[in-house]
Amino acid sequence: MSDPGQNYAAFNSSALLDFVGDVTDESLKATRIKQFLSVLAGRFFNWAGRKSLFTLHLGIKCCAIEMAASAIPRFDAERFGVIFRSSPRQSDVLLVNGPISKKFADPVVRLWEQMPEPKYCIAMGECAISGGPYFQSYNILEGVDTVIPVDVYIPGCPPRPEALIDGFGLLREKIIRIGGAPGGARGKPVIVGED
Amino acid sequence: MAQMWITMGPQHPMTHGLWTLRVKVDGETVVDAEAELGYIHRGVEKIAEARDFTQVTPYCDRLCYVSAMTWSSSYIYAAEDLLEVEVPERAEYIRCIAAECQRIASHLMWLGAYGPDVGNLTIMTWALREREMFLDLLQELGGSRMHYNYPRVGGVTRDIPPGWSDRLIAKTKLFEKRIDEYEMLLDESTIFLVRLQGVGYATAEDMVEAGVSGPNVRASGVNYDVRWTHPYSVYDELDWEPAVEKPTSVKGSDCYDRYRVRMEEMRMSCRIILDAIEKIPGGRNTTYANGDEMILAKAPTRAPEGATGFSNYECTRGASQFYIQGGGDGRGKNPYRLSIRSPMFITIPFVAETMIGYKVADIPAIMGSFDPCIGETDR
Amino acid sequence: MHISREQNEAATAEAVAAADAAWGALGVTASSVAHSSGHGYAFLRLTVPPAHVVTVAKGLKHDMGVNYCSMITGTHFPDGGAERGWEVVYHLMRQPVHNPEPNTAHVLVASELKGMDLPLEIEVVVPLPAGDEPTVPSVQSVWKGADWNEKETWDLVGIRFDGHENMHRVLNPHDSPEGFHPLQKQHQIRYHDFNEMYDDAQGFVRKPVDEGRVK
Amino acid sequence: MSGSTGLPTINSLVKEDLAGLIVDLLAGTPLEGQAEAIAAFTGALLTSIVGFLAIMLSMFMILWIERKQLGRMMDRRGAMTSLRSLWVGENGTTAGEWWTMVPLIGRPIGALNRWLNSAFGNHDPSRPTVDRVGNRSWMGFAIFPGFFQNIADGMKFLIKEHMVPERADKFVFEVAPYLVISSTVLILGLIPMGSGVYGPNPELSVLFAMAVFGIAPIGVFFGGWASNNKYTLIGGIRSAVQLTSYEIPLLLTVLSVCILSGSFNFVEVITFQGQSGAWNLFLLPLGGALFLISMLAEVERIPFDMPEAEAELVEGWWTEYGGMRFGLLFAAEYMRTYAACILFAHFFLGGWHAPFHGLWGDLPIVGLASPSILWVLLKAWLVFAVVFVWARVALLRIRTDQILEFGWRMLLPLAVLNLVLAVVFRLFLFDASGVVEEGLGSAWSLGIFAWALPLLVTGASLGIFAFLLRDENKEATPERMFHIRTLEPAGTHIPGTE
Repeated sequence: MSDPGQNYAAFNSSALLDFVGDVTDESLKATRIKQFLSVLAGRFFNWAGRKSLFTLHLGIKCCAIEMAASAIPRFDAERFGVIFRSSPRQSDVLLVNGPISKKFADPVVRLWEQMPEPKYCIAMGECAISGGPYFQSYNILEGVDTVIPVDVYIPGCPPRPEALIDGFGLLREKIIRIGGAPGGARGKPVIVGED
Repeated sequence: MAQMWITMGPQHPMTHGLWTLRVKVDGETVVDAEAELGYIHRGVEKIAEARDFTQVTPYCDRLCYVSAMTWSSSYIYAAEDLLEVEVPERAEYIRCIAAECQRIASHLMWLGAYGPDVGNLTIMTWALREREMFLDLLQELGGSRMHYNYPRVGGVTRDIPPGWSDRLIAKTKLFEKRIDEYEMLLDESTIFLVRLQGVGYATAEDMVEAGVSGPNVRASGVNYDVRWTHPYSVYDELDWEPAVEKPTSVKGSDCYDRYRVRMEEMRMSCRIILDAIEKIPGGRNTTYANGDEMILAKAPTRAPEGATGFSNYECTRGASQFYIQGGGDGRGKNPYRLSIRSPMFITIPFVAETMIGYKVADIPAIMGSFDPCIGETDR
Repeated sequence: MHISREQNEAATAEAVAAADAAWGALGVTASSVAHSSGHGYAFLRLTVPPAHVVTVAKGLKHDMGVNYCSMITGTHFPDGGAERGWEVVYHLMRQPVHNPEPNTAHVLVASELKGMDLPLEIEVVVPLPAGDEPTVPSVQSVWKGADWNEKETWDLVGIRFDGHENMHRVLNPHDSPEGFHPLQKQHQIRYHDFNEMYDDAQGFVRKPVDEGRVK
Repeated sequence: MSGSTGLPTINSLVKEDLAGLIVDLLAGTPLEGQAEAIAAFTGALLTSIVGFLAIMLSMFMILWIERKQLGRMMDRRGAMTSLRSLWVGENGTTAGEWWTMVPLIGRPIGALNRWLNSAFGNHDPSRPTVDRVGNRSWMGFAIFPGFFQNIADGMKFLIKEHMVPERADKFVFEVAPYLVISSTVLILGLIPMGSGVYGPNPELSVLFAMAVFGIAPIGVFFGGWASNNKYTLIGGIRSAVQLTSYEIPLLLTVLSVCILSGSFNFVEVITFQGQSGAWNLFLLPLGGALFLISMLAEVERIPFDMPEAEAELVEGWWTEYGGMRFGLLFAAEYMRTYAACILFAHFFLGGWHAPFHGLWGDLPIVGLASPSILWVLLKAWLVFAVVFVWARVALLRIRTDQILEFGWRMLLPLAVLNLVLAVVFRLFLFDASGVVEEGLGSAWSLGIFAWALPLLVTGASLGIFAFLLRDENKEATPERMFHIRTLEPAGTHIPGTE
């Protein structure tokens, strides 16, 4: 009972669950069904994870307008499961669409940490990649990857909505490879437009 | 219930950008509010001191990402004042048309962002759908969707492409009908009127005293517009008048007035475009080569020591002003000091005061009605 | 519809005469200068010694109807000599704006405007002596719009405004080092090297968890 | 639908054939004495499962309708996710030879995957973006494009990390979603899904269902308070205020329906509509409108979505919920919406009765060709698409004080009026002899013809509606007509300053 948040039931249900889980685990392992199931279920969850990319509704600068434009009739990113949510708790993708100033570096890291795993970060536009036109500025970080690990880079100033949709496509391809791997084992970042 | 401070932002759907509004609420009523800026301060004024006059233009495009054309034009007028350049008439006409296209696109972006603020997503998709039409037109001029880098010191980069004027006229006339469609969706809805009317009062004199300008002041029944008090382009030759809304209360304009004035301003921009494209010198169906003297005048690259340039320009959100002191590094090739006056930088603290006394649910309605843009605010 | 050039010149000339009469004895010089872009409209340029800024501001506000403070620019001249080490330029506007009656619009017609109702641009130049602490009296109490303009000028340039209430940083982070005003000329555009930037007081140290995974 | 046509229905299958089978099987065993009870229990269990499955499986239909309808009205295409990429991969990148990891049947799956890939897969990988943006990547066919988006969303929430804010009240934070979800599912258990397709059928089932409907606001308030976040706190309080104030007109409207039908039981209300000759909507159009409006508020959808007002309260009271907790809350909201639609179908649209079934329902083949579950679902979907989604597209969000004002000053008097109408109809205009088991009932005939009263009421209501709908000339009256009629207009009152 060290953590009151975990055990609020009067009886210790976790021990029972552990026991049942162990028995089931052994039996599944013995019949090789476990491997069978994990491959199939893994595929299924992978599909679900990559088809449903909820994006944090975070508008920093110019690219935020293109992010909005990608949701309108002409481009309509919702076709590909890209839906914008306002709360970081319900988002999968942090779309950094602008320069990170010193004042915003702390909040953006906090937003990233508020998002539940598995989560992905897309750096959209030159400012988020390297500081862009403001690389010399006294108040701008040299890219968001100095504070957050980035999965996909979308160059452009700003990138067109097509490029953004392509970036989400590349992120999905990457999710096929890495799955929902939390933390490490994320692999190299992908760059849109790179041959 | 005790009073409490709520921090809205920097990541918040209401903010239309990256800033923080701290409101003190008593239940649902706002008692105190203050704005916190600087989340995307990029130091453009400092960077510009290491760029020559042509290189500054892209930074001015990126000052306000919703109305790039007007901001770079504003800078160009200041640079021309500094460098003493005479601009060809045709270039002025093209700049005027491009700026009005940009004004429509910017107001459409505002309308699209205002819809979710008051709870309607449909108007967002509709407004941004029509915005694409004007972005396409501007893209043909400048080559990019958002940051055109189109005006040059002494004129414009390229002439209008062949067939562009026909497309412009067709799209403008189509768009005039689409404005009626928006009004059918919004003005006919009692909920829209109930949400906006009687909310967010501000009088004209208060706004001018606090430094607010542009459509927000014109919504309170005053037709003060830089385009006719200090005509800068060809606005003195065109048939137009500033859009004004009559406020119904002695307390000044409310959110609905500010909504109406922007809708009327889009109509007025259509009128300016249709008038200007017919009056353009050299004909609307001719295309001059790049650098032709009809569209681009020779401009010096070095500013005289001690000279200053100033421009006062009616941007989409108010008067944007540039003040340049010449003679910096590179013996006059760079601005020594570039100072930018952003209309929203002064408006946002004023809006924060305006909210006091209204409900929490009115915050996005009031804030959105002033059309904040944080790119120009933080510079 | 638009303000004609004659009206503009008449208004500027009248303002120059009024300014000369009112503050000529205080060392204020007034002149009418024309822009070279646009339609070449003229504006009023005043050069004011720092001691008389508030006097001139109050006169402009109450006697000449200047109701709009649009921009305050501070400039650092490290080699400008002892008299002009710093300079503060106020851009003010006269806007003929009055509250209309309810349900009517106060539509201004250019041909009917005259005298103090004509729109006018005013540039007030205040040269400050060289030194570490350039100080100018605050006009916050005269124009409400000067409030955030002065905050910004102090934040970016480091000009002190005497009598300004509630001065704080608006664009730079609140925890910027004391005395860091980026638009002063002794600062390079980016004077940090790369590592310094992330280790300085207000910067952010690279997170250990990201070590080796980024860049 | 009567089961007298000779062909088996779900009802007759379960209640008669299965019961007989169980009784036969148990004959001679020690359980023979309880065989009847066991048969009844098994029948009830099976029908409950059928009804429940019908609702749960068609839940995705509701979400799909919303996505597609919303997309069409906003001039977008809407979600397009299909199951295809589960096997084929994303365009440009195939899913790889993952099947080699599957023991035993890996090779057949591999062959199937290769065939799928060549038949529907990545035809032109050189231009993936152009195809995606132009929506031309749909080689082959897609079933219900976008239908599987919601499955993907739900599955994804399953694998998301579960986060509890550090300063939250952890126990209440964890319990609140279950309060919302379990009460929502409980409503669905009580609602009959077809003629004879219902498990429990208590005498006062309407009352019980409405009582259960009122549990969720407590969970909402708990969740909003326990998250230790100011947005969720305000959202929770708003939700509590709004839901409690709209319960009253809602219950009064339901009461009027029950008075009209003479019963507090779902099945009897529906049967009465089928036998008396007219659906309640045509007798109480005002009641139908009131029910829909207060239900919109109860399920917190636009224009009454103040508790989740995106613009000012980020995501409202569920801002801090992520992962599967959020997924379940999201599903619970749509379940409540769905339950509201089905309730409307039951109370006002004749439940599982086909339109004009009194005229043609007895024809043997036709009567059977329209299964009762399908009619309920169709009506519910129609109500959802026409009322709930359309309102979301066309309307805006109302402010909290305006919501309350609307509820107390307009809906409540109208609900009382509606109740009076129902009492008058039932007491003075009802002809008990017109209730017939088969054929066209004539309970509301007024002695003239079968549909006299419904036609009269509907015509009068449409006339009043058209009168109220006429365009006012807003230019003619310069003073604003649309100020909220509170004692202190907005912006004039600041607490703590008097």
